[in-house]
This record gives sequence, C-alpha cells and structure tokens, in this order.
Amino acid sequence: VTECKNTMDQESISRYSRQLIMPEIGVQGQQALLRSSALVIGAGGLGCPVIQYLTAAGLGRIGIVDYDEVELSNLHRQILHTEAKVKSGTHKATSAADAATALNSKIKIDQHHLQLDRDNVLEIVQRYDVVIDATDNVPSRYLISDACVLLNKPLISGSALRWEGQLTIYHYKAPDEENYGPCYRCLYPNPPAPETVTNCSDGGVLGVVPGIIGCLQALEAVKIMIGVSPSYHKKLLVFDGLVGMFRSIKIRGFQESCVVCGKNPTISKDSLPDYEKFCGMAAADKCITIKL
Amino acid sequence: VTECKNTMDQESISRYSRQLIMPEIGVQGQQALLRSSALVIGAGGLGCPVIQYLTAAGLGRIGIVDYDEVELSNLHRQILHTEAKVKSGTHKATSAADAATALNSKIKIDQHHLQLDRDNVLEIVQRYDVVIDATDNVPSRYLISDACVLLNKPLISGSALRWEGQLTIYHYKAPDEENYGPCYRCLYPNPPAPETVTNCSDGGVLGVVPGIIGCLQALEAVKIMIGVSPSYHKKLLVFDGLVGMFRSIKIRGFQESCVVCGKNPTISKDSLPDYEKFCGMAAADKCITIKL
Amino acid sequence: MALTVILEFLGGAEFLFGHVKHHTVSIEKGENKLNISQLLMWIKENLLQERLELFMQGCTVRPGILVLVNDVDWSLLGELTYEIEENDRITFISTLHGG
Amino acid sequence: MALTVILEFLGGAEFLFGHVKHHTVSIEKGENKLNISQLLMWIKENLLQERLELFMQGCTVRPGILVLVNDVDWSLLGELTYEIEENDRITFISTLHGG
Ligand SMILES: [Zn+2]
Ligand SMILES: [Zn+2]
Repeated sequence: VTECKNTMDQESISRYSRQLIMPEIGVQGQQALLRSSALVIGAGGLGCPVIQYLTAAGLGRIGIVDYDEVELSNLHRQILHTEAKVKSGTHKATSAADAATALNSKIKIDQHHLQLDRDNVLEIVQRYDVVIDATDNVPSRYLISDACVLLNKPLISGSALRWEGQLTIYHYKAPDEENYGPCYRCLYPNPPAPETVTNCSDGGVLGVVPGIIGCLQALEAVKIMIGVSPSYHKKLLVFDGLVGMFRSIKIRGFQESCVVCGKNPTISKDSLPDYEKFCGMAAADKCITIKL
Repeated sequence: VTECKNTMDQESISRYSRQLIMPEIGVQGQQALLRSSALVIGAGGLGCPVIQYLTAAGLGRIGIVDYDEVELSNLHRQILHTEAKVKSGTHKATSAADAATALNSKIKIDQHHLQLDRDNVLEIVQRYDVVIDATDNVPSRYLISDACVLLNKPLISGSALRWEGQLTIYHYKAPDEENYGPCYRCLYPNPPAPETVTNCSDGGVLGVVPGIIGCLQALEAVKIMIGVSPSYHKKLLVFDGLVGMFRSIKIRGFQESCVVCGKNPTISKDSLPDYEKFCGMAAADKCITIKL
Repeated sequence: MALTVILEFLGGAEFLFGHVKHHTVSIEKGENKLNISQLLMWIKENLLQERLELFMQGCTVRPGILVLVNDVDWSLLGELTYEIEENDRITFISTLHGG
Repeated sequence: MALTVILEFLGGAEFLFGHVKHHTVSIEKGENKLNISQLLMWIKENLLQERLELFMQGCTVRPGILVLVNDVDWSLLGELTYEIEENDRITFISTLHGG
C-alpha cells in the first residue's frame, strides 16, 4: 500500500482494491484504465451494461453517443434509464451519463446527442482509444467500422436479438502480429437486403441477452486497455440464451480485397459513402426502407 | 393488442412489448413473470445484475437479502449502488431496492436486512418461487441449498472470483423427469478446509465477471418462470474471462447418499445444523476462521 | 454412397427451416465428392421450405449469412469449393444487428 | 507404454501447478491400465509443486475440487476407478464461492 500511495490516491486504492490485487491488473493496470478512454455508441440494451461496468472499473473518460430519448419500451432491457427519465423525456446519453456519474463521479463522461454520420464520425471517434459498437442497425455498423479502420481504433462489436447474441472485435492487432484482424466489411462486403434484417422492434429481444453481450464487450475493452489479449480477436462469440450455448468461431483475418482495410482501399477519410443509401436502410431500429 | 387489453394493462403492454412479441414469451409468459417471485440472496456483485434484469423483465415480487451496508470498495462491481449510498451508509438491500424501484415501480420489493441463518431461512425462502444464491461464502451456500431442498424450491447458484465464474441450478426437476438434479451437498458433501477457500477480499475479482454470471442467473430464472427448460440443470457452466472460455459440464444427479435430498436424509426442517460450525468459517466474505 | 452431414441454422436462419436449428441429414452422392456449392443446391431442393431469397442469392448464400465448417469460417477453407467430409458440421448463421 | 493425458487446473487450482492451467503429459504405465487414483499419485509425485493439502486429502482430491473427464463429472464415471484413455482430458476445478 505504501508503494501505491505514490501513484494513486487513497480513495482510488480503496475503491478499486478488489481488482488492484489481481496480478493481471495491479496498480499499473488500474492506472492504464484511468488513462484510457472509450466511445460507447448507443446507450441502449448493449450500451447500458457497457457504460455501467466501464464506469465501475475506473476508466478515465467515456463518450456516449445517442440521439434518442428514453421511452417506456426501453426499460425492459436498458437498465441505466429510469421511469423518471421516461417522464421527463431525457436524452439517453444524458440519462446514462447521470447514472454513470452517480456510480463513479471521477469518470469524465462526454455526452454526444447526435446520430453518427459520415460528416461527424471521424471527429468523434478520433478522441477515444477503444470504440464499442452498441448500435442497433446495419448502416451504423458499416459507418463505425470504416471510421475505426481509418483512425486505427479497435472496435468491440456486439449485437443481440430475441434469445441470441454475437460479439467480435474488429480491426485489432496484437503487438506480435503482422496483420490486423478483419473489419466489418471483410466479413460482410455487401449489406444484407433490407427484407432480411430483423431488428429488436419487430423480432423482440429478452432484456438480459444484450445484458450478457454488453458485459462481455466491457470485459474485452478492459482487457485491451490493460494489455491483456482480447479473446474475440479473429473469433466470433455466438450465444444462444434459449439453450445456454456459447460458441467461439474462428473467423477470417483482414481481406486483401476489402475496400477499406484491404490492399487497394477505395474508401478514405475524405470519401466516406452515404451509408443509408449503401444499405438501403435507415440508421435506426425502425422498419424504414430507403428508396434508392 | 385488443386481445392483450383484456389481460394486461396498456402500460405493461408498452413496457414489455419487445419481449411480449417473442413467441416463447408472449402475453402468457409475461403474465407468468408478473405472477412470479424470486429471492435474491446477496445484493453484491452477482445480486446487483440479477435484481436489475429481473426487475426490468417484470417479475411480480423480488426479495432482497443483505445485512451489509454499501462501501466504496463495492462500487467497482456492485453497480446498483452509488457514491451517495456509500456516504449515507445505506443498507445494500435498501440501496438495491431504491434502484430497482426507479427502474420499475410496479415490482414489489421485499427488503430483508438480515443475515440468513438456520432460524430464519425457512420462513423467508418459503415465500418465493425461485431462489438465487448470490452470496460470497461457504456456510451460506450450504444453508441456502438445504433450505431449498426442504422447501422444494429451484436454486440458481452463481459464484465469481478473479476472472472466473461458475453457475449451476440445484434441486430442479423438469416436468418430465422422475428425479431432481443435485443439491449443493450432492456435489460437495464435505466443506472445503478454510485455508483452501479464497474470497473476493483476498483473491480479488474483476467487476464485470460477476456481472456476466449474474446476468446468466437472471436469464435462467426467467426461463424457469415462463416454463422454458433452464440450461444449467445437471450442468455446470464454467467461465474464464481471461481467455474468454465458456464450458458446460455434465454433472451428477441427486445422490442417494445425500444427507438432505437423498434416500435417508438426516437433515430436516427441524434439525438444520450450525452452518458456520459445520464449515469452520464465518458466513461472510472475511478472513475469519471459526474455532471449533 | 451417402454422406452424413450436420446442418445448423442459427441467428434466425432457422425460421426458414421449420424453426429447427439442428438437422442431421444423409446425402446421396454416389462415388463423387460433395462440396458446399453442391450442398447448397441440395438444401435448396430438399430442406428449404420457403422464401429462397432470404437464404440464397445466385449460387451462394445471401449477404449477412456466415457459413462455418466445424466452427471455422468457410472463408478460411475455400468457401463454395470446400469438400465436405463425413460428420462435418456446417453452420449457417444469420448476422444480428439489434442491440 | 506411455499414455498421453491432458490435465487442466481451473478455478484457482492452477496456482498449485506453477499457474499453468493446461498441461499435456505423457505417463509411463507399462502394459497396465491407469486409473484416476493412480493418476493422482503421479500428479503428486511429478507435477505438484507445493502444499499437497491444498490439492489432496488422503488418497483423493480435497473437498471443494470437482474432477471431470472430458467435461463429465467423474462421479458419473466411477470416480477414482475410471480408467484413463489416450488423450483424455482430466480437469480439476476448484469451486468458487465469491460473489
Ligand atoms: Zn476490411
Ligand atoms: Zn443432495
């Protein structure tokens, strides 16, 4: 403890004591967390547990992106929000920030009340060390992945629907690796047809399923920040809550043919495409099909 | 919706709409949840996410057992509590109940500010349909398991330490099964020697690890309540967050030799033993060894 | 000669196959090998119950479905040309986007 | 003749084995079978680095350690008398109590 005093205040030592004593964390790991920043995109079913556990773990700074307001139908899974915030029509980013601050007032929280698009994504993403995709729609997933490749940020991507969840890390490279893992486009060079996409509004979701995936996203973020290898780099975790199945799938590395992370990229910081048009869908968990 | 109106108020339909539309839940499943009750024993690292997601899902009644007060060193993982509750020295059961009520004021919450022991356990456990063991010590685990066997309640047991977590369901029987699954004593007829037990105070725990296990406990509780087979009946889930490993292990059924659920039980409602003496340990996450 | 293959449909892809996630099938293939391209044709003719366009596009799976051979991305194994072996487990996972 | 066995120590049991969770070992057994009882003696003599009492009690594992054979509780397989086969994975899991 004498040694800790030099580098971390007494309150932090007390607050983080249970993780400080773990050999893989220690004072050094805790300081790495306190110096790190994460951007959580979406303060919904996935984003709430991510924000909650990253705040508790003691990150330096967390950015929260969401343009929506809290609604009653959110509360069955978006557990940082409250009935009071529904009544006051509070923005989700504010509501989540309030809850995070109550838990740990030392964390700096940036609220971004906006919809990410090709005009603002780079400016926002570049301010953070790790990006967490907790969105609910296809165009946002392409947008965020492209931005992370172009700005060289690891992206922890989660999704959930009905009883199932998926998680993987995009555009990550371990210190001893030569090449990056895949980006979202490496796995999905072409967007799915709108009629094949089911969202939570029409497919439903059991609230605790994004809870589990969000917790795992937070865990992977912490590991990256303290210098421990993440577990779902070039792997996809597939979870089926109805049968309690977890499967870890070996996926491809980056693809030379990829238009953003490949050998001859056609997408650059100056030429981000129109993502809603590319996908033929709106960047929202709504049943809107964009006419091309 | 017309059909729903007869059986569930408009606010509930709106609040639970995303899970109502899932075929395995529907109006019937939601009503089953609204009629169900759960006892969450421990409002700590495991109990917080359990309470959070069961509250969000719309249970009828949740009992919370904890005799402790909120401390600063809890906040890295016990995410229902806040800095304000640390300052006011609020009981954990009250703090957790306040957070749950803010999320869903329709849920009836019973606060039990007490340490469960052989004198009070039966009276409390008998009031609930499903029991969740979210405690942190060996004597409590034997006590709760014995009570669940004697009162015939399914027990969803979770534990976490460092990067690892474990989860299983004790004393459960599917409608088509003849025999119950094991109880805690079937797996562990003899308690571990005190010097072999590491708790979170001296081993540490990464906060999001009990988060993941707690979420999975809530998921299993929901499944039991809506009549879907739980996944970890006669199975033990073993999670290692450091390497991202989930493993489902096939475990024994009930043991004929078991002193509580076996053929010739010696433990009955009138003869619960002294659990601290039996284990040689205090029922607390502290380094106290009871002298025998 | 027949080949036993385990087919799995996950992430919602099972809705196109009578809501059944796991199928063990026996495919008559004579003396020839069977690759995934041929397996897709077999699935189309024998298993797919409705709305082909939600599963296939042209001669391959539609965008948004990942194909796995024994839990390995088919992209690492030759995609359509991978030759299926006895008891291989071929999984089709629909990608989730919700959150 | 030697038998290859995969040994795993989880839940903290690895601390007694140099903090290594996975060991692949080759055990000389002559023409005889090797059961778990004999494996425990082999572990005690060849692998255990310290504090025997934290792993064993008498001739078996101490209370609070579960033993698995290929992810199945040894209680379903004869416990100490189970005869180990080539490439079996024997796992020792220390039970966790924290929360
Ligand atoms: Zn790429
Ligand atoms: Zn028993």
